[in-house]
Amino acid sequence: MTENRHEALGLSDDQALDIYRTMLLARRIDERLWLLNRSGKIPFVISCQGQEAAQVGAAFALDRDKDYVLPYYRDLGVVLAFGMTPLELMLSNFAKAEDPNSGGRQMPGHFGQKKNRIVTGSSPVTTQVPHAVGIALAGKMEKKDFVSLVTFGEGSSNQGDFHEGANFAGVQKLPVIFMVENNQYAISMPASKQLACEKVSDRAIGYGMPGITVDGNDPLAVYQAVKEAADRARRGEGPSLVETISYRLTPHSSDDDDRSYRSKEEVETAKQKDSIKSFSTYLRELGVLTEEIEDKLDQEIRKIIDDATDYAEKAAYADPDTLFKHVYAE
Amino acid sequence: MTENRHEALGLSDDQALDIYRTMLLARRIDERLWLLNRSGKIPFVISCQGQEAAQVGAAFALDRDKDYVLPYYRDLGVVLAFGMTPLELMLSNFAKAEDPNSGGRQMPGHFGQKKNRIVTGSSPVTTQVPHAVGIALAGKMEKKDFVSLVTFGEGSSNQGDFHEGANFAGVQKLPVIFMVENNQYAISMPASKQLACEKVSDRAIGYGMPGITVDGNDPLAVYQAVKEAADRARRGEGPSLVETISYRLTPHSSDDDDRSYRSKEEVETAKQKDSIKSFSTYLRELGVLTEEIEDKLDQEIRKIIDDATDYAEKAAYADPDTLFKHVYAE
Amino acid sequence: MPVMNYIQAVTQALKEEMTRDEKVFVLGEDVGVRGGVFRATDGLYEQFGEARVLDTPLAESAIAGVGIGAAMYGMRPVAEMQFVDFILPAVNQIISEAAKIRYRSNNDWSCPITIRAPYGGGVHGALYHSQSLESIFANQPGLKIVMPSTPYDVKGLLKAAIRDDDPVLFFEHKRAYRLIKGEVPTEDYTLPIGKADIKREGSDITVITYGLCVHFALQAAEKLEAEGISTHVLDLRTVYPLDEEAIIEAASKTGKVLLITEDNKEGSIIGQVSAIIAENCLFDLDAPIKRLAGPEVPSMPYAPTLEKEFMLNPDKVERAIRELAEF
Amino acid sequence: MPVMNYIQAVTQALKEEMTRDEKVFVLGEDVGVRGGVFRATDGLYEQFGEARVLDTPLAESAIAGVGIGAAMYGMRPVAEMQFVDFILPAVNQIISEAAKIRYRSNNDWSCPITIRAPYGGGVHGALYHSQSLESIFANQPGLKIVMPSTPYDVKGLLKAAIRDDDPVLFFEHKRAYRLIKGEVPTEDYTLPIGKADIKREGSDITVITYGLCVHFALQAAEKLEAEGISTHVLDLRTVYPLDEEAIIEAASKTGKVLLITEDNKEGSIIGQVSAIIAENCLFDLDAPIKRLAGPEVPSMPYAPTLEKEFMLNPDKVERAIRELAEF
Ligand SMILES: Cc1ncc(C[n+]2csc(CCOP(=O)(O)OP(=O)(O)O)c2C)c(N)n1
Ligand SMILES: Cc1ncc(C[n+]2csc(CCOP(=O)(O)OP(=O)(O)O)c2C)c(N)n1
Ligand SMILES: [Mg+2]
Ligand SMILES: [Mg+2]
Repeated sequence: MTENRHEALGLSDDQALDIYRTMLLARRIDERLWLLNRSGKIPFVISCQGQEAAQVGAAFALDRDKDYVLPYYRDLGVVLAFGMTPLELMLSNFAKAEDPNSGGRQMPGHFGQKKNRIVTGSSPVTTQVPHAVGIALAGKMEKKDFVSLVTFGEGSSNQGDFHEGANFAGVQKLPVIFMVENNQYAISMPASKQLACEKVSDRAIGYGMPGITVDGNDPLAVYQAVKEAADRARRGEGPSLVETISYRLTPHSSDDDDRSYRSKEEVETAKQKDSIKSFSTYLRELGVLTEEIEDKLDQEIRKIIDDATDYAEKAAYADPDTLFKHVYAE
Repeated sequence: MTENRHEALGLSDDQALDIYRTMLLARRIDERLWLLNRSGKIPFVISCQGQEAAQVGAAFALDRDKDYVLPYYRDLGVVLAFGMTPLELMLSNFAKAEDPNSGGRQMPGHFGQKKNRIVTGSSPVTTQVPHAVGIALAGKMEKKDFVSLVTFGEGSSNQGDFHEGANFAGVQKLPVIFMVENNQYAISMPASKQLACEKVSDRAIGYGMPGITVDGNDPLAVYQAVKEAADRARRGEGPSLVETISYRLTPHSSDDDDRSYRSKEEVETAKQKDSIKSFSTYLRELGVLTEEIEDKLDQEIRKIIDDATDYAEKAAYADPDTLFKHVYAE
Repeated sequence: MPVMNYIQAVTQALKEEMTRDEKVFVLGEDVGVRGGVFRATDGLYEQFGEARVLDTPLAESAIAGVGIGAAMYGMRPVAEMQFVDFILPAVNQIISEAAKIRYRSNNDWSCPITIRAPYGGGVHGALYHSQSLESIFANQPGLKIVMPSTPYDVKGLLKAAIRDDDPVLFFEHKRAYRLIKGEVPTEDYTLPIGKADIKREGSDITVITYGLCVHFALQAAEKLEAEGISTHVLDLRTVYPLDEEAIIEAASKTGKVLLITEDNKEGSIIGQVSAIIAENCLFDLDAPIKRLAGPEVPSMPYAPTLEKEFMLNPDKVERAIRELAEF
Repeated sequence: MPVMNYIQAVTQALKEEMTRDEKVFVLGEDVGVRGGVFRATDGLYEQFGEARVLDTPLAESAIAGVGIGAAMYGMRPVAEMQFVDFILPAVNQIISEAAKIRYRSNNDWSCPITIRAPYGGGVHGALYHSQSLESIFANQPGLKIVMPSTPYDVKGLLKAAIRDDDPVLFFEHKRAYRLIKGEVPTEDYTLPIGKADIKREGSDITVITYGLCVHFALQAAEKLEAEGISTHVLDLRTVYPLDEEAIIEAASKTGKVLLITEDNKEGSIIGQVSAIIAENCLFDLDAPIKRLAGPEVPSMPYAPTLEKEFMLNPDKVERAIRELAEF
């Protein structure tokens, strides 16, 4: 019999189902984006596919009314969980004026929404790491008890900003969670050409913080690791490094052709471990999810996405005159 | 009875004495520089005092006819061992035209001398780390069997360039030795405010290389660690991280007043472990060093330094017209 | 002569130089197996092997810094920054190190590295895949910055950069990669770094520019010819240090000067060009020195309306030339 | 009004702002217990405690980046770079992040950080403790760069920088720290960022400059007064974005313009100033726009002969003004 793991973690059936729903929503939005791209309606997609479990598991382990997240471009699952709506995401993908992330100024995947404490991000990787540390520092100075979660790829963990930010947080014992979403590729480069360490979490000791590597296809394992890290952080015990292992199921982006550097078989094998399937199976085995619920979910999600797409497609682009706005405070 | 440790390492009595002589020479030059500074003859000093054992022990563990060193500003002991003469060092300190490091263009401590494979360095800390990796890469490409040794302070190990360089070397398994001269301060900041890790060598695992921490006041311990690292490197097994623990016996530089951030007692306590004394004692106990040899050494060194100082003081500054030279190849 | 596009000229130059000199090697993110995200290094991995076409970890300061180390040793590294926007983590290595190695060592050491990077907009790249960042480096003696406009210049200048004994930044307009085609000799040739090139002779208006804007200027000139406005087009090619002589000559020739850059105006290369003219041939001028540039906003947005508003194009150039002609 | 030196004005501005607003805090290397290597933060640690006067690890990208994060949250960090030369590892954080946060988020987020750094030569600092690096940042909309010349301006502008809702780079001339003294009101005041200031009225020659060179110009002007040459001195104070109006007015006033910077010439701030003049008031000019600057070498050497040759001084300025007067 399947063990009820979510209960052991203090998660109700509803919460577990909510995790699943958010993962599925992220996946379906992402799939729709590819369709829109391939039919010429949006110029660019960068995917979360394969990392939904890690993203949603992590986000649910936080206090979504209080904590800060500094997501990277794949973190559709994180921002959905933190309150960005599918419509807002579609507006961003269509680069429309109403996009709350940037008003259509940034590429999709460059998240930011102050009201949900989703901190604005850029393209150069890993710059968000010290920002997360600065936000945690500010929280500590103001005696708040929020934590900040910052995510990035395993390739990006080789940037100087990771090292400098992690060390700063370690010295100051700040409430930050560094989460490496190790999807085993940085564009064309397999992790073995990026990293000489066995695990990215091996780097934690160098910053005086605990490091842990968990299965990124298991939202509950990620939930648990991030929950523990958040608890530590709130207790004033400092930062943690969490590494989630999964696989990038799509090419790097819609501009990439991954057949030049990895085999179809490899991708197919990885798909066997798809968290959407495995978590669905888990929930079904426990009776939390049923055929009926799944159907309803599918319909509901399809409608949400259809509506969002329709609206976003028809929405207006920013007026050319707005180009000159918001360089400085007005 | 004192155990003969140098013999066990394959070092003859003469070699052991040579290590001592080089350490002593470095110390005496450094002391002279302070006198010259305090009497207004040279504008700036930055010291090796307290790190001579680590520097000379490391240099002697290399092949000084073949290997490359990328020293940092305190590495008087390294460059002496690699063939820079006391006269050349004095010329640099007086900023005279004949200074082989820079023709008087750079501050003292900015070493560089191509014929001795001492790679030119700058002031921004840690930039030399990736250079050492690049030199090792070039050697590997050309199927040479030299290694490169790069040194830097523990404070500097927090710069991104350390992380990026070390990881690059780890992935490519390059023959580089990263040596952190941990003197427990970065200007006014004690190591505890710089580092959250217990040892800087804890960072090695994050780059897939061995890391070791040794007593930086013991030239033989450092010799052994660096020798092993060099052997590994030459066998194609990749880089190593060596941390040497000692204490900065002087203020950060002649511009610093260390009484504002550490106690006299702390400095006095550290002086008890001065490697010049302890290695002298060791060699005397073994009969390798005698009163007579020590006296001769003292005289010899004093004369060398006197002569170098005289010459350097009288030597010419670079002609103002040379300011415009060597911006590009001519 | 075969016709090829701009990026093919990059690849050919690399291939020829790697064949000619064993010390030449390529390093960067995804440059090996993948052949580069724009495919500038296409085929090099297959031909020269992974030791000389090095896929590096994602760390630009190391890419520059490791390259600098290898160059100091005596190699001829060609480092690729995937987008010029991502050169910024390597600024310290480039300005503190590469630019100053010869000078600070009093000529004992040198640093013959080439750093290539695609720059420029008009490709839906948004803020961080569209920038022109040359002016960040254009105040650093010791560096040279080459920004070619045609496949012919690309091949000749990239080969010259690789053979240069000092560090060269080589910025390629990514919109030009597949848009701009031209004749490129199959044989070996180099072009002089530091020399501007007259891309069109004319007598009424002098346009001085570089990169993709050279083509905008040529297209506008073509159209204006019909109206009887004769435009002289000087392509800077090397934007640092500037070719003062050629600038002075071109400005004096017509007395009416339009300077163009895709970068935003203040602090851009063309400000320097203007200062040279204002200092050296003020009394030859018949009109104020005009500048046409991107707007003063941080970078080019993603939305097509905004990108279009930002980018220069032949029409905007044509208008500016006509205005100046009518002055 | 009390007389104090330039660095005391820095300290006083910091102290007053930290007292006024709890969100203001200081971070950097050795700024705490040590009070800064130049002692700019002297006494702050004692007064405000280590939480608000933060000694950071030796890592400039983190100092900037952590500051930026805190600023996005709503704090008012004042980050110190120990020397402007060491700001280079932080260029990516400053240009990719601080400068673009408001714009890229369409005004949702902002980044009110101040980054202070001592710059400039004449202190035996050699290549890496003497540079003027402002022009690296002077092409980045979203940033402001302030470089004051007097203690009065230091206090008023540093307070304005800290209260500014956008990132401000605040560069202090390290030779001025103890050399330049002046009256500074004890009360609270700010000066407008973006506004140049006439430091001396004159009618024959206009000198436009900033930082320590303002004093060289004033000294030279004083001497030349006796010879009947009347010099107008405009202090830019904010070098990015430039105060175009004030520049145009000052240049038009005399028709003979000398631009001065301690930086090397090509690519420096004064090139932009020249371009503004050449574009806007060409026909008011009676002489070419002259530039006086450091030589085109990577940085200032250590040897006194070489440092002297590099540095500007009142004599060199005087000669240049006289030459222009005689034109
Ligand atoms: C500083 C910088 N260099 C290069 C790039 C181009 N780039 C975008 S994503 C990427 C790979 C990132 O790999 P990883 O960190 O593993 O994240 P993943 O895409 O695999 O999720 C690269 C090289 C960039 N965005 N920023
Ligand atoms: C990038 C950079 N930032 C700041 C400085 C100023 N600085 C010079 S030495 C130093 C402390 C270095 O400490 P550590 O690395 O421990 O070496 P140590 O001086 O103790 O030998 C600092 C902050 C510098 N040279 N480079
Ligand atoms: Mg990855
Ligand atoms: Mg130290």
